[in-house]
Amino acid sequence: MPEMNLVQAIQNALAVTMRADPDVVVMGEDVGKLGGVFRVTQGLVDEFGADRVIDTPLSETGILGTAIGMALHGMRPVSEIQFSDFIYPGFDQLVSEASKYRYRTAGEFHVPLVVRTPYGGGIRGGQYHSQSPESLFIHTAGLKVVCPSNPFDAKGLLIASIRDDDPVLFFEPKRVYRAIKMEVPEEVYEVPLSEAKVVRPGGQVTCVAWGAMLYEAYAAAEEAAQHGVDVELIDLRTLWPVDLDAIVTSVQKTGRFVVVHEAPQTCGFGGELVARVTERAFVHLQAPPRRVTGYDTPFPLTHEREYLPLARRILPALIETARF
Amino acid sequence: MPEMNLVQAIQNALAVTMRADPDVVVMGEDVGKLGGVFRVTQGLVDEFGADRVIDTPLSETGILGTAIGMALHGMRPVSEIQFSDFIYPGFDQLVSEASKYRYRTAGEFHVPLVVRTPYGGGIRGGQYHSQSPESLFIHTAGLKVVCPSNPFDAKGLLIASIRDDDPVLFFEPKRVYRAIKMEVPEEVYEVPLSEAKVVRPGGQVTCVAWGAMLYEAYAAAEEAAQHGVDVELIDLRTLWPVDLDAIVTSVQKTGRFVVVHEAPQTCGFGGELVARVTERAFVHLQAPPRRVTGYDTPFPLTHEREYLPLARRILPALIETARF
Amino acid sequence: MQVIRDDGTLDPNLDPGLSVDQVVALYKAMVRTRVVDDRLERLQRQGRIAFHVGSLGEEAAILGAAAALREQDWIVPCYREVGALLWRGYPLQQYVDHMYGNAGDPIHGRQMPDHTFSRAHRYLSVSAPIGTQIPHAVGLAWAAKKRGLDECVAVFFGDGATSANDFHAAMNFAAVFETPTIFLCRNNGYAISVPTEAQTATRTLAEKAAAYRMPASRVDGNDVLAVWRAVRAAVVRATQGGGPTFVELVTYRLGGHSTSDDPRLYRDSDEVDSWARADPLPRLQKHLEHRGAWNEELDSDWRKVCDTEVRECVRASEEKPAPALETVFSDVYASQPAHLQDQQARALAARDADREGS
Amino acid sequence: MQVIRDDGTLDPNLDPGLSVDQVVALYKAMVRTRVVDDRLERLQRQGRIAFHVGSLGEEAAILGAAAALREQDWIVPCYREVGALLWRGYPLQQYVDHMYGNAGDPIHGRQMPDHTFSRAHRYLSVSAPIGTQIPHAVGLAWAAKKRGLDECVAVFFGDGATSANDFHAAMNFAAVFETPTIFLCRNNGYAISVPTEAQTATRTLAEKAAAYRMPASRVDGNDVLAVWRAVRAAVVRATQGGGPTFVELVTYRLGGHSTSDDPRLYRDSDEVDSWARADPLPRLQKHLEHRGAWNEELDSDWRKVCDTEVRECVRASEEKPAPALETVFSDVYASQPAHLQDQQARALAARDADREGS
Ligand SMILES: Cc1ncc(C[n+]2csc(CCOP(=O)(O)OP(=O)(O)O)c2C)c(N)n1
Ligand SMILES: Cc1ncc(C[n+]2csc(CCOP(=O)(O)OP(=O)(O)O)c2C)c(N)n1
Ligand SMILES: [Mg+2]
Ligand SMILES: [Mg+2]
Repeated sequence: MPEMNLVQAIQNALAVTMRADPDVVVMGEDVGKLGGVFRVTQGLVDEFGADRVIDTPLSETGILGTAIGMALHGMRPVSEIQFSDFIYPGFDQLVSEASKYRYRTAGEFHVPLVVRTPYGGGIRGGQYHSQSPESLFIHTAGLKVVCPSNPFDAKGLLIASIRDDDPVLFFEPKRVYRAIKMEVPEEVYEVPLSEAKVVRPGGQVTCVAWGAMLYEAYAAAEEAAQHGVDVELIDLRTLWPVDLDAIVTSVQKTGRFVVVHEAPQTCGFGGELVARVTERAFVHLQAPPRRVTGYDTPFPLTHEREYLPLARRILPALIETARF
Repeated sequence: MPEMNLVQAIQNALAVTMRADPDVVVMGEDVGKLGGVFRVTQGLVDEFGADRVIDTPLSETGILGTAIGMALHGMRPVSEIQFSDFIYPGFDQLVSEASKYRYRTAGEFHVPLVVRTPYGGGIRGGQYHSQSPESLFIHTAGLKVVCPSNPFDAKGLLIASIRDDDPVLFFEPKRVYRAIKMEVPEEVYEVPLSEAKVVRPGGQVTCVAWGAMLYEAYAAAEEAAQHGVDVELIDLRTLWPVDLDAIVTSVQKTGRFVVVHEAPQTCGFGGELVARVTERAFVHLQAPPRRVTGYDTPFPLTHEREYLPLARRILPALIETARF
Repeated sequence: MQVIRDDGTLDPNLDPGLSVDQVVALYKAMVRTRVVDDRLERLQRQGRIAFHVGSLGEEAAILGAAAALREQDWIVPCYREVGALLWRGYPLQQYVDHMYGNAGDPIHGRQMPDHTFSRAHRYLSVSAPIGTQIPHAVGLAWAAKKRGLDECVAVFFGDGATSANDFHAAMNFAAVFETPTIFLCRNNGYAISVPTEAQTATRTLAEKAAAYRMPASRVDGNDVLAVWRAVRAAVVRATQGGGPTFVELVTYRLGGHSTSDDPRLYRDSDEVDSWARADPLPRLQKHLEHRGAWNEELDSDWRKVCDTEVRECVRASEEKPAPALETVFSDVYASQPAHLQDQQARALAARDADREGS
Repeated sequence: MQVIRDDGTLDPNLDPGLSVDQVVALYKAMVRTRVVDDRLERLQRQGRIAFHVGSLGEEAAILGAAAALREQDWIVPCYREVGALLWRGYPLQQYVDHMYGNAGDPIHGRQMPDHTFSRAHRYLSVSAPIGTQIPHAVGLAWAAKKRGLDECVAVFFGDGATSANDFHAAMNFAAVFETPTIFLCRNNGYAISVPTEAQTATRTLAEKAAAYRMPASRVDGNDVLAVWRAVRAAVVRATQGGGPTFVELVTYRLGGHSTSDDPRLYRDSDEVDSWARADPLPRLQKHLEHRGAWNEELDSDWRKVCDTEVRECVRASEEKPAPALETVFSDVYASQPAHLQDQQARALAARDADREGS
């Protein structure tokens, strides 16, 4: 089985899906000859041509709005937004249209659209090349939100997202793009949406993370073990609709809950998970749920490693929660 | 003292501020001759002229983007977005620009902009004339979010918002516009931002609400009293930065917390409040915090009274929480 | 451009050559649309429906365009074009049920009145946000082109929509990718209270097409044959690979923006009166009489037929119950996720508890 | 439009009549900009700074425009116009400190390199999202007009930005409200890898102004005097109440989009070479030599001066520490709210714990 990094796995997922289904097209800024600013679509235009790998004008409204039109006709467009920080000019099309089309036509029309976009910090991108806007889309009924942490999941989740009949926001942890390699099957396979995965079983504290921060949480969990704290780490993989049962089952066992994300804390997804865990597992909670997140400021540059919830900030939260 | 409804109080706040400060202008779709679709700006163009009460082309991007430019010059524009459901085409200007300008210029430039917009359901507006998008803006560092529930607060909060040096989203509960009247002073006065108000003292359950739902929570609280449940009701007034101390102080007393809002539950502001209350007052909590909110669907029409968290849905939550 | 002369004769150089039957059918559809409009307006006044947004005075622009399209072509509506949907055979009863948001409403009372759609009639879904449908029309046409289908897509929008983000993006994409899209701009003089002169500094809206190097035409939108001619020309160009066309339909909104509006606040009656003299219905009627294909008697008979039809539908609609509460929680996703199953269960329980309560 | 002929003489009908000293000053500023650019590019290659976005080949468009503006006029930048800021006297040391995001950076390392601003120099803040600055320029000009000030506002943006929402809204508002705004479109041939021909179906970008009925001109953006002439004309119109102007500056991005780009992936060297022959610096140099105001020796001396200056700044910048961690938590609001006080306290504690740890 070939080894692939995240970029290669996503590229491969696009290629195998496009070979299998002529209705799948890729569109966005610089996705053609350049292969995207992160080279995720590199080579696709050579294999599939400019009609299926489309360099668009500089308009997120156009990239998303016309893709919705294609999807309404029955195609399965995969739109790339160059950085998730730049999704806002097309926000209206996702929040007012893609998310509500099925509902307002009682299923007569639906929007099988995938929006791929790199998110998160750690590449010295500062304010506008580091954001994690997932909670804005989780708040919007009708959208699905996916965020893989590794190449194998990325390929399987992307294929599942493209085949899914509802609009999916597919957030790619740009910090992980070339950071890790693993074996990824050449053939087509799916990793089902809305299934979380326990990546480190443990009994004392439940920790939930996704994307790039999963590795930080993992490192913190390993280090916590040195301090005698046994952490169960869950990779959410799909953020919405969330696999709440997986989280609640774990918390019922551990009685303790820590959630980690890069986005600012306030009205981030972590708050929603804390609320749901508290509602569903109140009697099991032996310590206050904790959030280790980005701060409620714009994303800084020089101090990005202080801003990010890296292992060194997660570790004390795990230990304090375990010892509460 | 004259009696005013919410529309009149806001109109009056705009008039007295515009008389006092030539840098205050009102701009938006149909705010001139028509006086806005809810008549909030009625008469202003006659007193202040079309240069200060500006009917704009149909572009929220333009309404917000050019207002930011005016604010950068030192003016204090008050932009109206006809319905908060239509703020998304201008979302980028608020989230990428207004919110970050002070930070990215270390205070050399700032954006004293107020965005007035009617929000919420209950007027048979269906999917696109009923939304409550406050949490999207609360998640965005650098923005302030205000939501008055009555005419007196509305005038004082709007004046405070216009005088505030940071961008303020001013959400007006359209369902309350003409529903209640109260005495409102003619002169200029401020209701300070970020100060919540206990509108009904009580000892057993802390209930937080704002805007139109405050009345539903109040009705539910009164009815709960019949069942021997004594509710302390807090009107948040400013949603962000929130007066968390007021909430936590109350919860430390009652040990019980219920939050009410119209917006969909998931990643709504209620989840954030539950998380913060749980973090700050865990040891005092004697029951799981409860959220009574809109459902995670688009806003329906025929069944809007079932969708909204009206008193009949709040009451059982209060009683169950008290008796947990 | 004008085809029907004031005396009811046609400009021989511009006559699109429709048969008498075709023109009569068009006229009848325009009258039917207006009769339905009128009835719905009354129902709203009487508080029997919540809202209505009509097409009084714009029937020629809407029906002329609809008639010029082929069966396989798509219509992407703004919100005043139900006449085009009815022209395609959409059941009036279903429309009236939708106006009532009752159990017969195809979308279970999920949207405000006049938010229609029909896949069977190749008519996309009306959405309140201005302009959002325009890029959909481009994507739809682009898909048809990619799939090698002989379809083109006509999208309606107003003068106000030309200021929207989506208009700019859609026009640019259509021109760059040469999609078979027909941009139908109903310039009815107003965006609620804002006159077209305040919406843009240009003298016409057709001028805007120059920014995208898109062919454009500007026609008398109250002259149904002029509209037909311009739109059919655009269809021909689109299907011959000539790409998109912009058509400005110059018309006037004789009524209020919607039943919520009070136009007296922002325009005077003289203006309305002068435009009332350009009402598309009498103009077409005159032409038909000139052709000997119509008269007063036929006219009043047809109006009665239409009025009876709509009254019947109203009666039926008012007997139908509200949609089931469950419909609030379905169709958010292809299948209902756990959190919506929970919320539905709680909503039903609350409703039942309530019933016992009262 | 072209003013400087290939032989270095000026077209007498178009000569804007700048004094030799003025032109020499312009030339020196262009050279200085390029030398600074070049140094920063090397620093990025060496991994000493994270990123740089330069103006190689576009100096005439940027400096010519800056020179044509008056002191009281505002500049609203895209991100390649630091040359214009330096022209106005912004300290080079401060710019280099910003490139390093060190304690000397006016914004404490909060943004990526090249995100400059200065109220003192009437230069708004660079923002990464394409196009968002364009409506700001309109609002700024509108405010100046409302406040009765003799100011106009020039806004820079690229060819790609003409496809953005904000361009459309800004052009429309400027034209409708006749704001003293000058739209400076640097058509440098590419939006990263997308050529202007793929960005729009129009042959020129100036054509787009027609959609707003805005006067437009199109000039050789590598001819600094042609740029000066066109922009000064726009300033005169704006200050005489003539409203906005659109100026297309036809130039070419000789370098990569930024230090993160690899242009070989999407354009061939012949194209670059042919444009290199239209490099604005040699063209102006030739003109100055023709005027007897410049020679090789002066040139190399001046380049040395500029290079030494920037090297000095770099040395100083590299000695400065990182900004204080506290700066992450200030300037979010006018005064720091409780939740940010908490977060700052926790961040400082974590940092200290860490230090002990290691
Ligand atoms: C994005 C957005 N902003 C504002 C509104 C409120 N609104 C509804 S209709 C309308 C005017 C539309 O005018 P026009 O495009 O000319 O269409 P017409 O109603 O005249 O047919 C406005 C401002 C909206 N629906 N969407
Ligand atoms: C809204 C938005 N979308 C995408 C990007 C990514 N991006 C940065 S620069 C750029 C190209 C800009 O091209 P142009 O406007 O011609 O300016 P130039 O760089 O050529 O000066 C793109 C697509 C962005 N910054 N903002
Ligand atoms: Mg109109
Ligand atoms: Mg460019």
